[in-house]
Amino acid sequence: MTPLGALPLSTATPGLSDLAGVLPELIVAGGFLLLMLLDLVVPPSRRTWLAAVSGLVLLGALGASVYGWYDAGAAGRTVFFGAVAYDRLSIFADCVILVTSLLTVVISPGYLIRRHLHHGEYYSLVMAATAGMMLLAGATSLMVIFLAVELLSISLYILSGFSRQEERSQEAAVKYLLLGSFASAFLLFGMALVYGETGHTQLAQIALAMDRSLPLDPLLVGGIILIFVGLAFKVSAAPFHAWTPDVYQGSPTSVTTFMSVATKVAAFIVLIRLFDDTFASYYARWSPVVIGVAILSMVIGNLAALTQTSIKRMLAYSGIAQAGYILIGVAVGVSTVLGVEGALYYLAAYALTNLGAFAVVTVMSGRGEDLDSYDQLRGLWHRRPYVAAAMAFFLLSLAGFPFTAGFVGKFLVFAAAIQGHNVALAMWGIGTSAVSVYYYLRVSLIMFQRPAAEEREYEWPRTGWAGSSVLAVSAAGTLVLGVFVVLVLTVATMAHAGTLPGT
Amino acid sequence: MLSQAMFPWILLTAAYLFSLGALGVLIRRNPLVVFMSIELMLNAVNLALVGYSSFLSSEEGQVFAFMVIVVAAAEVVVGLGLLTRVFSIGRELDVDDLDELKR
Amino acid sequence: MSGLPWLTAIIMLPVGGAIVLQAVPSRAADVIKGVTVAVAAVEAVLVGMIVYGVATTAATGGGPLPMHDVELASWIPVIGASYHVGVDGVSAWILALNAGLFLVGALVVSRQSTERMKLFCGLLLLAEAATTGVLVSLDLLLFYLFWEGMLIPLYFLLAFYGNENRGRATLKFVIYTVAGSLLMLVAIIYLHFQALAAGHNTFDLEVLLTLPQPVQSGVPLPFTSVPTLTPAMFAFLAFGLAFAIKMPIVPFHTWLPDLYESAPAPVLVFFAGVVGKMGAYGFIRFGITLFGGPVHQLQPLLVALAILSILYGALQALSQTDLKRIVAYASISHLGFIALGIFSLDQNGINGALIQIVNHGIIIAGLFLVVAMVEARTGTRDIRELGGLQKRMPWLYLFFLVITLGALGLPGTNGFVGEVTIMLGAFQYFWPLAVLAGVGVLLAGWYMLRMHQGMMHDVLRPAAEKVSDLRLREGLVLAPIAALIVFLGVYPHPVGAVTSQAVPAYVTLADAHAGTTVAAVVTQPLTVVSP
Amino acid sequence: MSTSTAALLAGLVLLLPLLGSALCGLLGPVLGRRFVNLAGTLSIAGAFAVTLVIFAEILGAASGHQSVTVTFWNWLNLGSGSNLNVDVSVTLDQLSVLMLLVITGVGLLIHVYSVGYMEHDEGVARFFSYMNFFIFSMVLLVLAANLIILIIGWAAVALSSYLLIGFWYERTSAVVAARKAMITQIIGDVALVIAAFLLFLNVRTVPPTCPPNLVCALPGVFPQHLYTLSIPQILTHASSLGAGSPLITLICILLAVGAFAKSAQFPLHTWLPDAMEGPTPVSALIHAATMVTAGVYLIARFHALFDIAPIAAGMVACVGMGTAIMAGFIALTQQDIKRVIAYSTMSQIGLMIFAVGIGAYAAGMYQFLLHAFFKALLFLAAGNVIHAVHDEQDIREMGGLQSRMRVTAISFLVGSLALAGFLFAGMFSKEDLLGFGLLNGPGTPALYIVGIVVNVLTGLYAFRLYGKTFTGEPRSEAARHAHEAPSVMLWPVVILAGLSAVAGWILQWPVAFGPHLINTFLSPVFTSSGSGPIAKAPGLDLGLVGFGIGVGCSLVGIGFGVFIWWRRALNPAPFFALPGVRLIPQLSRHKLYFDEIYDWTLVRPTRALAKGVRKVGDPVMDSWIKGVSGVASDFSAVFRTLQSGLIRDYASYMVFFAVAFTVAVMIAAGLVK
Repeated sequence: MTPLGALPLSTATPGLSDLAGVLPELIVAGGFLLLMLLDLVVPPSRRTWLAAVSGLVLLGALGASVYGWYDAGAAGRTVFFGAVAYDRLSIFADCVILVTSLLTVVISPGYLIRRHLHHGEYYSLVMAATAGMMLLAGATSLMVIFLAVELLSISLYILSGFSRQEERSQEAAVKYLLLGSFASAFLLFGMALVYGETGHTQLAQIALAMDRSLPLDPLLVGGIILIFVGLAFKVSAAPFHAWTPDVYQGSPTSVTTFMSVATKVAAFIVLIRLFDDTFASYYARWSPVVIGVAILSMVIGNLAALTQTSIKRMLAYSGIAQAGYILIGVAVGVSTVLGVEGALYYLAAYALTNLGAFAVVTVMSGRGEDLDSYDQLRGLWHRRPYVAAAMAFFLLSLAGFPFTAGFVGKFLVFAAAIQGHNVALAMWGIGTSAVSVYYYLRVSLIMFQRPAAEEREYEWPRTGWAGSSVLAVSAAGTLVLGVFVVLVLTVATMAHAGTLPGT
Repeated sequence: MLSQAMFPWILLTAAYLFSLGALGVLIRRNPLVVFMSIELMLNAVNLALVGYSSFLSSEEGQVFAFMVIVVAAAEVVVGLGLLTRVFSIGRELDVDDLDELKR
Repeated sequence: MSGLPWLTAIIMLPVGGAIVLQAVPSRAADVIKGVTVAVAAVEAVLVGMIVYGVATTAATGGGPLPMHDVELASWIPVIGASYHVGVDGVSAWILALNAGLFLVGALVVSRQSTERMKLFCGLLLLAEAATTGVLVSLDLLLFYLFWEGMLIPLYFLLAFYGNENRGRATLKFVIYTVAGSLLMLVAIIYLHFQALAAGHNTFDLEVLLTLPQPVQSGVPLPFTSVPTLTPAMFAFLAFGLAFAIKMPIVPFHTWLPDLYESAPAPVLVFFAGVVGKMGAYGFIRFGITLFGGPVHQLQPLLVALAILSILYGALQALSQTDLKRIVAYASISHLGFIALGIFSLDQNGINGALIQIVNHGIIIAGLFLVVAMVEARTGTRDIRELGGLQKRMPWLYLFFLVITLGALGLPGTNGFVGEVTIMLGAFQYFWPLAVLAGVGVLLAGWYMLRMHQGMMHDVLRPAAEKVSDLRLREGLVLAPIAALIVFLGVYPHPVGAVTSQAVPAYVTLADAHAGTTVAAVVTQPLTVVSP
Repeated sequence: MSTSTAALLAGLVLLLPLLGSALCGLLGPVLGRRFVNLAGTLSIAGAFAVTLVIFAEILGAASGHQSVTVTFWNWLNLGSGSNLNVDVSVTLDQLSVLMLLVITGVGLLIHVYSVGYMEHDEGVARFFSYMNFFIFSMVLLVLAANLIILIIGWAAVALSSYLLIGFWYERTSAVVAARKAMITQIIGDVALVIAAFLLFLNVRTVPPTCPPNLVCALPGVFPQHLYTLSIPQILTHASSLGAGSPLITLICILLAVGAFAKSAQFPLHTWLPDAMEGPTPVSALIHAATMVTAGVYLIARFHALFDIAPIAAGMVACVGMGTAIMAGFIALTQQDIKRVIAYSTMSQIGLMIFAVGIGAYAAGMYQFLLHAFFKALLFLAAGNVIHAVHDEQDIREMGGLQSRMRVTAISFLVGSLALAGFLFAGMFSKEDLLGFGLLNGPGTPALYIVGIVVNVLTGLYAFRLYGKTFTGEPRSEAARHAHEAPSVMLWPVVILAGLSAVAGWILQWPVAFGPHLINTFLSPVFTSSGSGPIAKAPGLDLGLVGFGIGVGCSLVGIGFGVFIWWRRALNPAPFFALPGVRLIPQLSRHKLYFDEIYDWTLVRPTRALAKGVRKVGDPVMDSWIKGVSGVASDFSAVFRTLQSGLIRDYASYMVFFAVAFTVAVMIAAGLVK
């Protein structure tokens, strides 16, 4: 093995084309700085402008990504000496992440104002986290991966503790902080082992080295598994999920909305990069672990959600279960084409649907405490029919009913599992999603009930234009992904095809 | 330049420190100590990185180690800020008190 | 009919109607209802033309099934899913029933009893689109999409409207159904990859039917008469479970009585009339064609379950006191007859099953309407509190009498046509079955008369003191139903002519894959014929 | 006659009553009583007229061309693969026209009578609508040329009987009786349907090459299947079922079960007495003259099958005779005037069934014809009585009506004599079939001896009824102030009395002791079956002996009856009070406990079973769902307790699983020993 990397670090300096490769990330990062400065000058009463600005920034980044889709082309390339990928996989992820954070930013002001949390740094932190996620999605070097993970995590630590007065928010923040850094320690140790055993931090070279390193190298295997543990924590897959329900419940709902979706997307992209490409030659070693984690996530997530009485916790557990379904795709992603495509489709579908579901909770959270317990939903249908209908639709999609995005995602990953001759895995998925129908529908049935005469309803705020538009967009997206499958599926296929070899 | 023979010991030391840190997280109840244990784990990794880098005589490991140090510093800043705010007013330093969110 | 995309039209028309409805202001209830009825009526006319076309022209599909009005387009090329629809003798009359019953359902929607009528009607139309889709789709994935998608409008209809404990019933129904159909999804995917292995990237039923059925060795299953459980057997069980739950066949029926008890009349009309028949339809269209071997292996078990449904439903109906529950269990018993006809795997049986699907759809709709009208007047569904209504409501009595006779399968009503043909088929498979079915007929006479007389005869009960007879609107809904019951009883030819032009193909497929002849099956009844 | 005329006539005779029914039912309530009376009766009158035309046509037709079959439309055709192809077709021949004559003729009289009888009932429109519908269905039954159509008619008859029994629907007893009748009929229908299946699957152009047994019922096993349900075809190819084979026996038994259900023969007889809950004209028309004799018609129609199924035929004969004597025995002690007549009907029909059972088809039809006259007469007269004593039916509350309603009394007397078989109608038909039984029925002379015992019983209960009703002193106020019925109710009675008096003589006179006219009229139908026991018709070879014995026994019965209940010359009460003997009248009074037995062996067990199923059925089938959900929620609880909220717990999970996974993989890879 060569002592140095493919490129001598000392000689080369990054050029403009490298900057172009990370244009969306740059825009968002710039937005981060810009917003911090603006926050100093914008009077507190005008902070909604910040939301507007960040929205514009995100739109710009989105535009840049779309441009990048064509600019990078089917082949794609790496920038910064192979540290960051500029390929369709990362851009696909960028788009999804940007859309989710855009929608988050749109619903945030109303919620924050109601909860008296409307501080300027919120938006800059969202920007930072978004930048981190996009970087993570594009990272093709262990260093960058670690950097990105920490960037998004640290911003999210702060965001989850954003409600200073609230005990729960604080607790959530601490839990997230301690457990998160604990997990990143594992991730890091795994990276160290992989680096040490292969001599590289760039995925492409690691892949090559791995092919050479066969027959097995125990430390390498250990490293792979530790990396998986670290990332499994980020995608909140069981048994590394324990933080999820607490943090989701404690954090301000708009933050939960954001991190429950975007983080997962970014982390899954890097999972797919690492395990379905870089570590492919060690498939036989890690696939049992991934499959086991997938099954555990589906079982624990769904069963624990079964008896919840808190919407946010229920959605958290359902998120754990969804991670399990996506992991099915990852687990069979090496042996089948459909695996990765299914996972990508599922990510897009999950992003829109889950964001919609959480957005409903955000939009409906009143001045007092967050909308959380099931009872606070009772009768929503009679006061806010459209919101209730949208929520029911999102829940149906999460449960995987046809004509919704959720169905297509589930179908694709199950198909992948069966194609990968792993019918058992598919059956686990089938069984658990049959269970999941119960708690999803139970919630919507509560919304349709009439509240008893004596008990007072929760005061749901009006759905402003922002809230309703977000709900409309995500509902429409869920429907489109459910009916016009071919659109996004083609994109996912192209994204998978466009993944840089070896990374 | 370390001699190749010493390398496994370096690695073992790193692993030992890492486990020590993990153990600290598991058994200590003072959030600050817990946080320190995590830092210990990170630094154990740094040790491994540096050891590897010299063993392979590739600089990437050292760069990585520097990056880890920086990131860890950032993390500490945020972390300590959070911890101080949470455990500020008349609350004894015990992570087990944070169990309002559960089930 | 000509090359126009008629089937797409009848799927899309209700959807369009539902969308148009959203433009109508919620206050204009009459307009809403008018639009709904108009759409349903146009749909019915279109379907009528299609059925006429099927009856009068030769099949143009060219596939293994005698299909008409076929449309084939690529849908998700990556996984080879296609938009493939067609109609044949099996589905034609069920389509007609579907359209007719939705029209009735739209007619009986009443302003005072349903809040948010716009939503209700919209969901009604969406449900119609979904059921239509189920009946015409020939691509397994498309079929599954409609089959499962049907649940969404149904779920909202059942969850929004109906009596107080509708929630539990709906939940039970949906979960039960989903559990079954998810298994079917696995089986569908399995078939897809079977085809892929054979070089066809497809979900297309007609393509799958042309492929040779793979002969796989299965795990031995000592405790049944079935020699082995091959993957094909598993796949059939997955399909069969989904259909059996939807139908439902005892012992998978327990969701039905609660649901029927809590559901509102306009929903029940088509739910009991059509949705309940989808399972039977699925068995004919997919079950026996794709899985000839397993079907023949499991035939004894299947007919046993059918008989069980007949007798169990009948006994339950005999001892229930809630009118809706009586009707619910009665329909379980009748569906048992349909299942018996299908699983006799005999042309008479399957024709009979198809005829009975149509006829029973008409009858059950009538029964639920009558129950609803009586409940609306007397405020009770308890048969012990009712009686003597004939004195107050002679017209209702007349219609109800005809419907009752249809339900107990009196010769001369349409109920008889299907039952006698089914019994003939069962008789040909294994003659004691016909005798057992005969017991079912006898019990049917008993419980239907118990219900009819309990409501209509005897001295006038206080609950029925000052009720009024049918209003014209109600009469105009019931009269055609009663008329059809009699007409199809004395002239079932139109139905039989259409069904019988398709059924031979299905029986041939089933037997071809079973590798046995009917005679061979029936000469040693209740012995397993291995493929 | 040509097919077109046949179609026209058959169509008319079917449509007129149907039209009448529709008019009465739909317009009756609006247009009122007079319209109903007119429409209801005129439609039947029209049908009767058409029937006469058909009769004339058939008499006029050249021999061999008297039977015409016409097809109206195709009922159901399931194509070549299934071979089920049913036409709506009817046959006009001697047998059906004879039935038609009685149905429409007697029917007309009874309709006229009903005008008077229902005068004060507000449900008159419904009544006539039902009655007309009954005539229609009965006509359909006898004309049907296809088993399915016959079954449809069969069921339609049952339906109208059900409707009419429960006509006074506010009486619980009537409602229950109606349901009982209907369900019994359904048993018969099912039997017929299964018989139809067997015929459909087995009738072939050639005799079976296999040992004829049930296996022959399986399709495709043998070639040359006709797969037909058309009655003429079945009769033509009856022999292909194999004479005396188990198959033909089974078929005939099933047919017979259908016939028994309809004709109230043992063991399906219990519905008939309860059916007397209906208005009296109904009892006269449906439960005496026409419907209950449909069973006789069925067996006569399928004579070709019964001819080659001696075992089944023998069973039929025994059941018929058994029912005859059983019913006669029960009739002796009944106190309800209508029930007595009902049991006598049962008994007389038993004789008809016996006749067709032993192959004396013509004799059976002869008895059917005459019985229709005198039994309708008895019922209508009884109706007059009931009317006169204000709807009192218990003969213990009557008596002495002879002087108060003379015409009715005389007609009733004529009827009783005809029934008992002396001088009038009954004498000829009954002795005819008994004599036939004596000569060439199976199981004779045993059955013959039972038959003459039946004669004695008949005489006894006939005159017990007459005596207790019309003679002696009135035993109630109502009876004391009884008045003769209005003329509209009298005329039919008188006409029927006349018919009962002379019909027998007319039909028998021209041929003295030769085969009677009915026999000669029907002979083509029955000889066409190729088996002709009827050819040895009862005539001189019967000899005055059998005839004399029969009439003698009738006279004995009549005599005793007159002495005991009219002249009150001797009183049997002390004899029947004797310890051992006491049981006999008790058995008779409780109708041999049939209702109780059925209640305890069939009805109650079924009800209990149903209740049990309701109690345990669904819970049991739901139990596994409950189990699954229970397990699920248990697991849920476990996972939620693990979610302790303690950071250190969560961290330990991570450590544990991280280590566990690593170690597991290492071991799996064989990297650590």
